[in-house]
Amino acid sequence: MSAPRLLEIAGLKVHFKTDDGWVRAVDGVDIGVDAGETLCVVGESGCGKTVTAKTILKLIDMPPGRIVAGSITWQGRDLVPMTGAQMRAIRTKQIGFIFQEPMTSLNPVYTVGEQIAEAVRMHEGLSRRAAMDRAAEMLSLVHIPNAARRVHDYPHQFSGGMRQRVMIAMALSCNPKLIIADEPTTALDVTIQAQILDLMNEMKEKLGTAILLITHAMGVVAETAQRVVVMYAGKVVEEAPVGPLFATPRHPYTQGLIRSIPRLDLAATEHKRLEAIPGTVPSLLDPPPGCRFAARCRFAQAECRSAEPPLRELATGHKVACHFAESIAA
Amino acid sequence: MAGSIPASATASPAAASRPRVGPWKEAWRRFRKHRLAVVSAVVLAMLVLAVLIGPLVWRVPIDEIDFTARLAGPSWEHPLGTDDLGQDLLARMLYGGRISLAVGVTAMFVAVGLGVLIGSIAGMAGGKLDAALMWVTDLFLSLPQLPVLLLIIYLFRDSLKDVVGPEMGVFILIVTVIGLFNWMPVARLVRAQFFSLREKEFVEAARALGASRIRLVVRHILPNALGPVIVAATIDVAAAIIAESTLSFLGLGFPPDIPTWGRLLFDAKDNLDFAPHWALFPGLAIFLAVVTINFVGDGLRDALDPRRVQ
Amino acid sequence: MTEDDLRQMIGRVKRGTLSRRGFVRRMAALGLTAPMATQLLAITGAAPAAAQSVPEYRPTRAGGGGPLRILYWQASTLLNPHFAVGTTNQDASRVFYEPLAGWAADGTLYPILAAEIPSIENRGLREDGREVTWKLKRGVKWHDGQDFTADDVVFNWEYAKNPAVAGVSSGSYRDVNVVKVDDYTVRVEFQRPTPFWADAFVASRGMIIPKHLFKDYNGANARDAPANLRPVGTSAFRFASFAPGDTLRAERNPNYHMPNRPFFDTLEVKGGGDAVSAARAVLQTGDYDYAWNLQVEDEILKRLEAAGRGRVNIVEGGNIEFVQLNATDPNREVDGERAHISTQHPAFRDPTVREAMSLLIDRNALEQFIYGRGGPATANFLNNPPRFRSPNMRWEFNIQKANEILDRAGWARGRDGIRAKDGVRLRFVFQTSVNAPRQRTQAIYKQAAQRAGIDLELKSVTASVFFSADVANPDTYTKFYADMQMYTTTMTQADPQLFMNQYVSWEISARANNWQGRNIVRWRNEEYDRIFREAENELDPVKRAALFIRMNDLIVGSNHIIPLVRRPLVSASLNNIRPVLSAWDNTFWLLNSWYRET
Amino acid sequence: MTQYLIRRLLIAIPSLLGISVILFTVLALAPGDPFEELATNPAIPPEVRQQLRASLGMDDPIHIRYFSWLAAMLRGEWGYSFVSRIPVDDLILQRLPTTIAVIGASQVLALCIALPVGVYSATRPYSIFDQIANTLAFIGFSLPTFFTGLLFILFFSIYLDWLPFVYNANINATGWKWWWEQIRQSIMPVAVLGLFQGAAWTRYVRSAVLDVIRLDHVTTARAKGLPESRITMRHVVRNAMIPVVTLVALQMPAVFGGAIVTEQIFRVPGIGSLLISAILANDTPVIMAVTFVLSALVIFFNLVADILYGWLDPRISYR
Repeated sequence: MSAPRLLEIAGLKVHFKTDDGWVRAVDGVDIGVDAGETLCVVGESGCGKTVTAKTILKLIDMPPGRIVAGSITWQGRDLVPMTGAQMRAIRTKQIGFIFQEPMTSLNPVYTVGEQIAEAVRMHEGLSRRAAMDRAAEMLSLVHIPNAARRVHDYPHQFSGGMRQRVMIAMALSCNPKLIIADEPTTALDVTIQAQILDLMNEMKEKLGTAILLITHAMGVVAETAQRVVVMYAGKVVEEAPVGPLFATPRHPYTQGLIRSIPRLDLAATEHKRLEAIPGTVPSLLDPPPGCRFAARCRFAQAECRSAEPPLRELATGHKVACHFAESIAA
Repeated sequence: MAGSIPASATASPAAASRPRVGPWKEAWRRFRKHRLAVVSAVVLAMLVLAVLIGPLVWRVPIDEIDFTARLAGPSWEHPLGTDDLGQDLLARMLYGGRISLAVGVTAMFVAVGLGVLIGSIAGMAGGKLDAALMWVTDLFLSLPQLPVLLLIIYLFRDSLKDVVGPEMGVFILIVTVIGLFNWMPVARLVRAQFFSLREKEFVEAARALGASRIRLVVRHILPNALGPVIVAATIDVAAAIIAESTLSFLGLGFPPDIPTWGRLLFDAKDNLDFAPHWALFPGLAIFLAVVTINFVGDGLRDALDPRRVQ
Repeated sequence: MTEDDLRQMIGRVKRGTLSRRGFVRRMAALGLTAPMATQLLAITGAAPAAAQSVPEYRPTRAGGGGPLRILYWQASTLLNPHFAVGTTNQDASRVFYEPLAGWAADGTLYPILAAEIPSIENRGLREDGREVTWKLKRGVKWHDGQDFTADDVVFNWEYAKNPAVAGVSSGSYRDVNVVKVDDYTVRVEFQRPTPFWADAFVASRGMIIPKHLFKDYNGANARDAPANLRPVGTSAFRFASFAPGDTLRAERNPNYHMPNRPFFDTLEVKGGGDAVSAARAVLQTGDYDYAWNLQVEDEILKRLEAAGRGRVNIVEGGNIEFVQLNATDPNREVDGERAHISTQHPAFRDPTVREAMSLLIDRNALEQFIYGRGGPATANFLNNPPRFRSPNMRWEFNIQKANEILDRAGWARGRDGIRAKDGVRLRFVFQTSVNAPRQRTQAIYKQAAQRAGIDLELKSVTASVFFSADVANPDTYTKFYADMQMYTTTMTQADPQLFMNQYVSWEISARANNWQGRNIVRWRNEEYDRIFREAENELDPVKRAALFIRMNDLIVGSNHIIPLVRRPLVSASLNNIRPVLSAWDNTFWLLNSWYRET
Repeated sequence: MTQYLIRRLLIAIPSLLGISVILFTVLALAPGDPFEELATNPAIPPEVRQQLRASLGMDDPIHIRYFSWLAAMLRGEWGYSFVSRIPVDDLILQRLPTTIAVIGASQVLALCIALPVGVYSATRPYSIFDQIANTLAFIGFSLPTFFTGLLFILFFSIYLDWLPFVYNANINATGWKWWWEQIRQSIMPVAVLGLFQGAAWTRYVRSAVLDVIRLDHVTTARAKGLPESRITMRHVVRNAMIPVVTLVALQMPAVFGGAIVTEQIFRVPGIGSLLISAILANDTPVIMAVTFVLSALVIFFNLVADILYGWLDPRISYR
């Protein structure tokens, strides 16, 4: 890889102390994001995707959380050892964050304009008036009607979808290079989801912002991603451009995911029951040795249960963490 | 867009790694973690035990006047010393403690009972009834406790005395009055809980399932309102014990020969600088009872309030 | 001591062969009180009391004494002497108003606004005791500069006796007639020979208020007079400020009518709190110079005195703490009235039971462990003035004897240990007001009674409820809806006439007189009634003293009244304060002569 | 908004009337007599007391007495105290400054303790500071005020002899000497009440802040790169203040009512001790006036609490 990537997470391990011991939520994750790219991280809930995302901006509570190992290099600088002050200069200024729950992510006692202006004034030192104008601009940018007036409204005067637009406006307010969106559409109903995803793509085109999208919906992945990373039980099991991932999924777990998507086109003709992946996610308290998907993998061999499969690059940009990836047919 | 991945539909038997933990076991586990609450629970238990068993073990009569042993400090013969009539303080503390604690707990039940009743009615009914009940609450908030107490004692003491005897008669009177003046905060609390819980989805869901109003209140809303009510209850016990001692401060409480902790403290306050033991022990007893009850309350609230995060 | 011995001694005083003090001391030994003895001398023409009856006033000039700070645990609420209900309000009024004369501690009359004390010699006093003529001091000014004349004195008489004013001092002025002789002389005429003539215009009920400020308020609007809260008097201190229920402040009266007085520049009387903290504020921390009426266990006072900053003053008086055994039955209702006069107490009608009750109270323990110097034990109801104190009464504490007489009288012990006879159980309700020493006394009495097979149920009632006159309230002491009760009755005059009317039959408290009667124990005795009437007109002091002694023996002998301890006035003052105190008058009766020893 | 206000005030009137009726009947039935000392003094003829009670209309039937009181009240005359014949409003106004000074100062002290300690310990849950603060808070409001009052007097006034324990309403010094004396004599009552109240409020503030600190919008604020102190003040505390402010507002009438026990121990001539002496003497006009003002304040501050709540939390609208 020539120029240093925008964001390079290498060997990241994040563990949480609970009454029953250390939960190894993220156990050695490598993810890279290039400028202007939309990377999707997909996986079941509890696979560590949200923890990874939040750890980038250190938004997780430490304690009980703790970064055990690994580095998060942002434009050549490692964020992990950074002090609070250094981290603050990056939050929203360089990396924006969109949360999952728009209903509760805005402070009910301040107007939306004030909340956006707060970030702008913090990072760009604008006067109160200029910051409010910027906030109004951002609101109109995210297609909120008569933004100049609504900038003075309170969060409870907006619908769920509108509030997510405000969150997006807030995240983009300082023209960041990367936006991390943690399941931005999960709390919204389907029609609004599409609008939000279109809006984010539009923003990407206009501002050239890279997007790291965390989701568990393969549909969202197909719709927006350029590259995809599949995570399972705290580890990355497959990474590939979106096309090859859907066409030729190498890892049995990815294959299972893709097969379990209800196919509208086939539903009318084949009447097949939906396929589900048997078994449940292993406990992250004391994860089994070897491949963590072994217990649920149809192709699991003895070796899978003993040696941990490394992430191997089978084709350009297409990596898989499975001993027998080559031999498994699509 | 496309369907999202359901968490695996079939839960296999191996999944339940942890033993099925009932809500009460869970509550006990969390309560155990609140160290001070556990310590307090033990101390409280010892206090209650001492007060109940004590008089059987320590057989010195409570009103044995012995002028030779006046205002004696703690000694083997009188572990907690004596008062100005030479009466043994340990015996009086044990006997009086039984009444003080009983007053505290019973008054709390009266207050909490009334409070929950009025609070839930106001909470559920709303509208006119709610306004009327809140007016009654305001009324009691502004009524001075003493004249009402004077009136009630004066009106009912003789009739009660014939029925249940002087000591029990006054006990019922005092508990009723203290209870009558401490239910308002609980009522307000429960009403506020009801207003917020009423809109919650799980209540509407229960209503959708055809739950009757009473069932809704008892099964669904009340348990959730339990946390703050318990805390209020513990504060009420403390307030009741202190109120009883304030009443003896004014000579309105129990007859003079019933040595409740409040009465002992009131009698001892003039000799504080010469016979500090006489005032310190009842004062400490009241403090110990009140602080342990409060800690236990705090522990209970943490244990029973699901939203409470470690 | 016969009548002629007495006359012979008076003669020697006249001839100067026996000093006045010697005569008074002999009279005291005989049982004649100091006040009465001096009155005796006055009637028979011996010279009036000289000024030595009060301690010597050393300061040589008025003022310069700085502040005098006094503490009352009961705050004064009113500054009009004629409405001053309790001693607190009387004392507060006495700071500003003065009577014609006051009672010194040794019972002698001390002239204040009067030029001299009336006596037979200076023709102030008529032989038949039906007239007294007061000569007033000249040149006395009210605080606002007006002259003090006989008109003021006569006005006070009209004001006090006016029923519309409903003044508390009306009792002393109702049946006398006051005539103005000239601007500085006033004559008081009695309907009948009055042995105790020094009542009107004397001491706490004799304070003179200015006519020019009260003449428009001599009626139903008496209570709205502005001067009630901003007094203008003749005393040594002028009004500065008054926060009722809290603090009263006064400053020195520069043109006061007595030389070199007062010593102090300002006076502050603070009220509120309780007796023990008042004692502490003087004896322990020295924040205040004088603390009033310390009804506190002597044990505590002794220990506070140990700090060495101040000392306790004990002044003998007539107040007595005693127990009453109800002569009527409080538990039976006769046409709606309990303790009705027609009923008899089922247990107390048996004299043995009464005698047992008197044997079961350990007065010695009360004096030694509860009241101390503030409560010397006594067997008599009437203890002061000394001449009226009966020598015949004895008290005894003997549980064993009580058990014996009860057994002999057939009061057998039931299974529960309580004695009973013909269905009557010796189980009594014993009530008193809320007050630490009294609660201790109840505890002591209960334990002793238990040992004799008698069960006492103790009851304590808040003072304002116990001493209330509210007709609807069952707990008042005048209703006496209990078997036994205990309280202190006060004797404000140096004469027992009014004090002993508590046991005459026409004063029995009943529904008819709204329970206002003073005979609360409902005890009737023809002989007592007869000799009480006799004493009212008996001029001869010796005979009158004997009558009162007989009355005391009758009531105490019946054991319906069990005197416990005398209650002298107890107060505390800093070591360098020289107060002038008297039990027969207000605390501030001679405030002008208080000073600080520098 | 104003329409809501008018409606609330209109509701207040009947409730005030209702309270006064009930209160008056309670007082009329309760025992006790303002002329207690009159009874014990033998020298005073009984008919004087009869006359006095009649002149003050104390023997008339209750409802007549109530309506005459109400009529006088509406005319602005609050009547005279039976005991001291002083106009009741003078009595109250005279004691108001002391009560507000001492009890008010203790409430301010309580807030100065509760807010910083509560917020600081909530932002560092289960830290050493938090545990110490929490335990001290528990101890603070478990100690009955009259016990701590006695201990303070014993320790500071008697053993160390630093502070006077008799409260003097009108000190005759001037300038700072006056202030110094005023402070010296109020330290103990203010401390006793302030610590007790402060302990109770610290716990309340801590739990209010704890409830807010875990909300999503706080993480949003952190994601905006705001410094921790700014997040705590603008986002956490600002929201947590809503329940706390309403609690403080509801507590205000207690400031007027005074702390009866503390005033008795330190002899502070406040409204509390006036009420006590009036109650024990059954001095109806004084009790009615004080409790009437008290209940008016209770209702007034309920309204203030609701308005504050609405002003602080935009989600509340006034219909």
